[in-house]
Amino acid sequence: MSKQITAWLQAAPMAFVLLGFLVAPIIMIAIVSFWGATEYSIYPTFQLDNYEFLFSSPVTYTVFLNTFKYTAITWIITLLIGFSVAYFLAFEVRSLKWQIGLFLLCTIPFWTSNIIRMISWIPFLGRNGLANSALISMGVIDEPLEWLLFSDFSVILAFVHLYTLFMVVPIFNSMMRIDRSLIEAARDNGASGWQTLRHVIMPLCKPGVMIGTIFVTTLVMGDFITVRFMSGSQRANVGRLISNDISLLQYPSASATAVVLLCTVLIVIALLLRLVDIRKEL
Amino acid sequence: MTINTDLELIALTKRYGGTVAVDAIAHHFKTGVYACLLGPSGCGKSSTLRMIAGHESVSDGSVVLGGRDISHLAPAKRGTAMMFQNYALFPHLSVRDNVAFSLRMAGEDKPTRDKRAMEMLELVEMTALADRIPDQLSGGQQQRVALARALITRPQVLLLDEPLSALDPFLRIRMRAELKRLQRELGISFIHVTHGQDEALALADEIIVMNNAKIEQAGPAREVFNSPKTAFVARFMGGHNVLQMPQGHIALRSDQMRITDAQTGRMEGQVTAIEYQGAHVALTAQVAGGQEITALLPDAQFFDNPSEPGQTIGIDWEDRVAHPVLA
Amino acid sequence: MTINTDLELIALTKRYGGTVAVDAIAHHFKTGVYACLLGPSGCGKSSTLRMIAGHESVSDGSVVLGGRDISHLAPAKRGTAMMFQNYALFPHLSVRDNVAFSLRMAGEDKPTRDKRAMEMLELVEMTALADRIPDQLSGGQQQRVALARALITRPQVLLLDEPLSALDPFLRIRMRAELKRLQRELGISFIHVTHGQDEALALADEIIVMNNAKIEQAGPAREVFNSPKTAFVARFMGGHNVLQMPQGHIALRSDQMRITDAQTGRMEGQVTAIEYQGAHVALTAQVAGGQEITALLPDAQFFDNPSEPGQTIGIDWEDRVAHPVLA
Amino acid sequence: MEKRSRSFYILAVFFALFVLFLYGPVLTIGVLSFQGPQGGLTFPMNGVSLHWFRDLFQEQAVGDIWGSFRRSFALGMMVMVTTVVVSVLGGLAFRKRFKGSGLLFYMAIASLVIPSILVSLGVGLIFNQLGLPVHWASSGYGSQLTWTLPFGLLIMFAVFNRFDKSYEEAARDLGATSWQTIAHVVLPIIAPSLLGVALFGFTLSYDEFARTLLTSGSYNTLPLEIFGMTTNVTTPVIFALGTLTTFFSLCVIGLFFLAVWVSSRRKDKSSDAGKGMV
Amino acid sequence: ASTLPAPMVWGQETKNITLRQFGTGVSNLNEVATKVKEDLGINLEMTALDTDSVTQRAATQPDSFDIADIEYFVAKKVWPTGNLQAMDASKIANYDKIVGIFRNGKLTPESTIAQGTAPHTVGFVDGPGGTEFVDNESGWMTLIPTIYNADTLGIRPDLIGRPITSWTELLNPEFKGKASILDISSIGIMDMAMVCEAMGEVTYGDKGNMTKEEIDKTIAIFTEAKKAGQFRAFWKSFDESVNLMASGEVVIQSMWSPAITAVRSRGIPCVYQPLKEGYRSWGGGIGLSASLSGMELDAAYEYINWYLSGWVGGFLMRQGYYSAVPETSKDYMSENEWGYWFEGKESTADITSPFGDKLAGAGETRDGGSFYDRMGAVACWNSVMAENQYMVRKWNEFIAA
Ligand SMILES: Nc1ncnc2c1ncn2[C@@H]1O[C@H](COP(=O)(O)OP(=O)(O)OP(=O)(O)O)[C@@H](O)[C@H]1O
Ligand SMILES: Nc1ncnc2c1ncn2[C@@H]1O[C@H](COP(=O)(O)OP(=O)(O)OP(=O)(O)O)[C@@H](O)[C@H]1O
Ligand SMILES: [Mg+2]
Ligand SMILES: [Mg+2]
Repeated sequence: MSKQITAWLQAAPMAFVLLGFLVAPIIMIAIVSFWGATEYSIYPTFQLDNYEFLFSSPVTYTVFLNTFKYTAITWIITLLIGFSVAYFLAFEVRSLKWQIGLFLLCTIPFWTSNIIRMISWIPFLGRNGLANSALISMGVIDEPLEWLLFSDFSVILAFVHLYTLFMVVPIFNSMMRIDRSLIEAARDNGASGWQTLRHVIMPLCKPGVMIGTIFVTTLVMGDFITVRFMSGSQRANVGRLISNDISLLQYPSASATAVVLLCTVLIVIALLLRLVDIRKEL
Repeated sequence: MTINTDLELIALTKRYGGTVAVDAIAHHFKTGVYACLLGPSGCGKSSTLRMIAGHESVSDGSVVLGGRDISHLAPAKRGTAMMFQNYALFPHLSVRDNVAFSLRMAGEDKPTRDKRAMEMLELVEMTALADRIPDQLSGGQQQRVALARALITRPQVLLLDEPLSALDPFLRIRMRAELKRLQRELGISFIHVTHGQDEALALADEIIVMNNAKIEQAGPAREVFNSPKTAFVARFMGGHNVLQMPQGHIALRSDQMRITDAQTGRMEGQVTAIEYQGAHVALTAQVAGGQEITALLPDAQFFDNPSEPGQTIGIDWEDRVAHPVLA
Repeated sequence: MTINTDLELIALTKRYGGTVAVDAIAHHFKTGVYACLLGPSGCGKSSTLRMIAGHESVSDGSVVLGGRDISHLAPAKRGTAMMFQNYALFPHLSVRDNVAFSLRMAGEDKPTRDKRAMEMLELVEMTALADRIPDQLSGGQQQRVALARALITRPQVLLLDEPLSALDPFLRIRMRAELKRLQRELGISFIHVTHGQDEALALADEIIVMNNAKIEQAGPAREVFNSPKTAFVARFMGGHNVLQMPQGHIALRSDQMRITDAQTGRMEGQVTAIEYQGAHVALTAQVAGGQEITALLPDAQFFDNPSEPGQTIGIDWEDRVAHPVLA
Repeated sequence: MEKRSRSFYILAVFFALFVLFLYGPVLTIGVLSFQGPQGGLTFPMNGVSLHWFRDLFQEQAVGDIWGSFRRSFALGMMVMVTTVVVSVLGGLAFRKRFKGSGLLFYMAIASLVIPSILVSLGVGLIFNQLGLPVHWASSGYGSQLTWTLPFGLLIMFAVFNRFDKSYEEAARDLGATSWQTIAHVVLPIIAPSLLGVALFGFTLSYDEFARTLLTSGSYNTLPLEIFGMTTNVTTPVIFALGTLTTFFSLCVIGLFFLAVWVSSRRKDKSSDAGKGMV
Repeated sequence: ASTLPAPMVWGQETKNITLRQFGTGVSNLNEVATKVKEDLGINLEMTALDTDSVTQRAATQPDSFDIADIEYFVAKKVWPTGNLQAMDASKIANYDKIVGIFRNGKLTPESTIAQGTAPHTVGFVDGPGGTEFVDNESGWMTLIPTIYNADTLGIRPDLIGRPITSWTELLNPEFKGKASILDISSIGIMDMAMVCEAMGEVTYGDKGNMTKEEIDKTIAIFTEAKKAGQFRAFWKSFDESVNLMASGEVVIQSMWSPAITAVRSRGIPCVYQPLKEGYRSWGGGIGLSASLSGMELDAAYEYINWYLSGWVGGFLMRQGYYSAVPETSKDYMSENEWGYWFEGKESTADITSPFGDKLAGAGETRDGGSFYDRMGAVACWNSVMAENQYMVRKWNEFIAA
């Protein structure tokens, strides 16, 4: 069939790029994870040392646990914020012009360099930063709050700051697709605002929530730089483990960690994808 | 029912910013009436209905049901229920749960809810499909579910916004018979918005014709069809010719026109179109002054003496059928 | 025209995987005919039309136009043109450019294109709006542009898939008159898909009623309406009662039924519904055996002697109007 | 005006706080970038001046801001064009059923969810093992595509889900070949969405850090340069740079909306539309 | 007030050759590129990276550079990859004037060689294609020393308010939540060792080449401190350390001398605190890519000779680093500057950085004293140890703990 061939030709560039820059690298990582390394180079061999070390080290477990902790907390917070913001935009703001305007307002910071957005928290949260000075001058506290910066708090704050938008957009999209008459029908049937939210809007936003969840989960799980900057290098997640190994030229060990991380992420995503058909939701 | 559930609209007004969608209309719907709001697109029908339902705030005037001003109550507190144009069934809930929704909101327990919902579904003959979700239903079935869901709240007035427009012509005719039957059985008022005059005629005890945010004419269906007050109503109700005569406008029912030989009728005209309609043939002719007149002839009569486009014919009518209307 | 542009469908079949959408239908469309394909949703009308147009491959059988088998030609090579349901006007092109599109594809230079496009627009009286883009046009205007765009390819057969369904009822009636006029002026065949029998009756020289992927009956409009061959056709064309009698099924036109006093008609029945239709009243009664009969009575006649639901009446008809049909 | 419910006000306040939260840091650095010549990276302000902006345009002690800006811009453009072209082709392909479409789709999804450092690592390793030099315009470019293409493809899905097939059929009916159909009908109709894909592609690339980290070779892109600056620069010049890049992003978005606005203006310039006749 | 020598005339045949150099931001300064263009006509393309990235690029991307500006201990990792070529000492004009540390390990004939990867141990190979380091002046150099320094703890005297004399203070609970070290394992472990040794908790055979047990013990002590909240943050870059100190987040941390200068240039009191246990030292040098040949190679030698001829040295020394050939740099510094930076004398006028920032007023002396005081008290050098991989893993555990 020539239609098939046309389709293949059209899909070819995409397939080519993905094969070359996604599949091949992953295979490479998988292969290298069995290689050995010296101080300065890697050499092909087949050994399970990297995995052995990975699975025998208590650090691996702490760090994976820590990664999940960050993911879960960030997910919950971004979900709550994202849902509320999307709800406000979709249902409380009535004119389309305002909806679009306010939505864009939310997306603008997204176009600024992530690193700059991240480090700009530091002068704000520091011991003598804006937040502490303000609180002290208001008399709320006497001593500067230490946990504002270089703590789990600041890490999660930065995650939330960076990634909430990824939750807002798909939920907003789902909400905008809810037929307004469903809300009216619910009200007509005596549902209170809260009941409408609980019984109509929430179930119907599920796909948006899922897509947002996929984004936030993968972004947080794969992060390595936010944790470093915002915890003052005091905390670690899997991404940092990998990037540390990379910077010390321990590619095989980095690869082994990467393979485990990749599997974890893919399992999580596969579970999420069972709950939503992305192609239908676009 | 002896309790008063009359619905009164008093100088009801809706403004959207600068535009007046509904302009101080007043009407009294008697208990148990089947009323149709009829009018062209954008005339304010939906706005009126939605103000009654409570889904749109009242800009001015009030809505009184059973002597109680309900203008500012929550939709569910009004004693009205609404059936939406596209039915607005909750896509994530089964038919049964859709119907039971209001009971669930009111905190009824599940057995009670299900029992009442099944009763309602029986009324609309949908018990067999109670476990399906709306996507798995045809348009007509969806409509019945929507009806059941609206009726389970035991409203005194049921509001329907173009309930039949999403259906195909066949289903439309079947469902309108069902609506009518149901209304008669329940004895409550139905207020039904439509822009099809055939639908309004078929269903309504009372037709309210709206135009430009105002009520143009209201009355029993026959009265509105037979004695349109204005040229607009005559044209909109269809089946009428509106002619500009020296003494003013008159409306003439097409089926009361007679075709004669040229030069023997009141008017002379040239046939411009012939449209076969099954039992009838609509013959359109252009008369002096460029006005068009349509005559609806029984098919047998037409085909006994067929005319062709271009032919000159005479058109005649009896004096008693001419009906003066306002321009 | 003396050249043969007859269109023949020979055992034309369309299968989608396992389902047969069009089942070996055969029909011969004469040059210059206005044919309507009529049938319920999903019966295969669109599939048939799209196979003729070349937008759907033929699973079996063939399409022959003017003696030439066109079944496997590209759409533009067939001598057919198609007008789409929603008109499919290119939103980014002006009216003129839309109409001139096929010339542009063929590599005509701009002055020629524009000249020819303006000629076509003149035909549909749209020259004034040649510079607008489709979004700035009303439904009726869009339809005219779509017509002009289809006709500029000088097709021998114009195919229209539910061309009027996107219009509101008023416009629909005006536009169908225009379609008819245009077809008569051009003298080419129009094949028009619809599921409204009123539309088919009003427009068609020939009606092809389809059901379940097959042609149920084909013939001149009056013949199909007056002499339905099957119960399905009788019911689908409307205005008929189909009764099961000992000797088989018969079709009776509703407007040929007479209401008499109880016990004086051929049958006895209980009134179940009365539907006012303006110039007529449709009275439905249930007769023995649970069958329903509808009588279409002139309003004056009905209201002279009105009946109520529940009342018992007699129903009568003349022998010559009874019409045997296949079940 | 309509009365607003209480929830509106509560949520409005919440929304305002959210916006403040989003903008707070950006504003902080915006303010700090106007530090006086003696000012540091943190509060308090040490005078107000344009010193650091001026400084930005002079040669820095280390690095090459403007060179990296030019590279990032060029890379952004390359990625943008490729993304648009490849996603449109991909979108077109996915409209037909073809063998392997499911696989390709899941590959795209995987590409979207895979932690970016893995792409960086993998691509770096491959180039390394093949003995190819890594360069922002080869390996860096490819790595970024693994991020922008899935986005582009998903947008194209959304676009084609809403694209009415009858436009194409009409074109074919009117004698257009497949390529003519695409060139004269499909592309112009989806053009506004393509602009969106382009904007997305550009900004995603322009801001991408992790995927370029191990794949950009000897020359830094702007995000890498900024990252480098966080390790080498102790003056508010980095904030000035942040302010300026934000401003630049805003200009790009502004231009985009201007384009949309102008094209929509052109559409309804004779806006006594449709009514009247018929 | 300096007596600048007449500009040297350099060969012009290398004009318009482009050399790609990378290194950390410490020495990869654009001023150098501008100046070399001016003097030699060579286009020097500078890329500044962080310490880890520098190692990585030198080891893995031999084609991405012509000149690598790396630390000596990194050479231990990089040299075996064959990415660099040995340099002929005879082509280095000022070879003989290079400080002894880089030639035989001795600052003065009587000094003892400190622990760790002392520069001279990785400074020479046995021949042009040599792969093994030799510890004599073989005439084939791996790196040409550029800058070096001795690091110690930096403190905020205003926030501490008492004298600090020992490395042990880093773990003093008094500074809970206000201490920091750097998160570059190879350097951090040395700081840790200095502390542990000073505390008497661990005695090392060779701090620059610890055993597994020594590593375990050292890391354990610090892990405990970390869990107890001793540290505010770890820093990985120059800038981070400056910001941590300047903003008052941290009052005591291991720090680089110019970073202290940077804090001070903002008017914030900060002291480079000489400690009784001595300094931890590091040195950087320039290496040539193995692929460099012909005209480019000549240009590179010319660049190196220029580098050692004084201008760069002066430029770096005025920021607080030391130059490999201090004598030549003297010509490019005023007497006051030479006295302050090198001789540890009281300044006679304001000391400003090459960028014009005021670093010290008249009458101040440099922390730690003269060149010989400082470089003479080096306790160990940054190093790569035999158990490096083990150490790195333990370090990761420490960070993740
Ligand atoms: N939310 C709104 N904001 C502004 N104007 C509105 C709004 N809703 C309706 N209108 C305007 O009010 C007028 C009446 O609208 P309404 O929906 O009541 O008409 P309708 O009779 O129901 O028409 P249709 O038959 O098309 O449904 C129209 O001119 C419409 O444009
Ligand atoms: N692309 C397709 N794939 C599979 N089945 C199809 C496809 N197109 C149509 N069908 C099926 O073929 C049958 C005939 O469809 P067709 O569109 O021809 O009906 P139709 O008479 O035009 O109906 P309607 O009045 O609803 O437009 C239907 O059962 C339909 O479900
Ligand atoms: Mg309406
Ligand atoms: Mg169809």
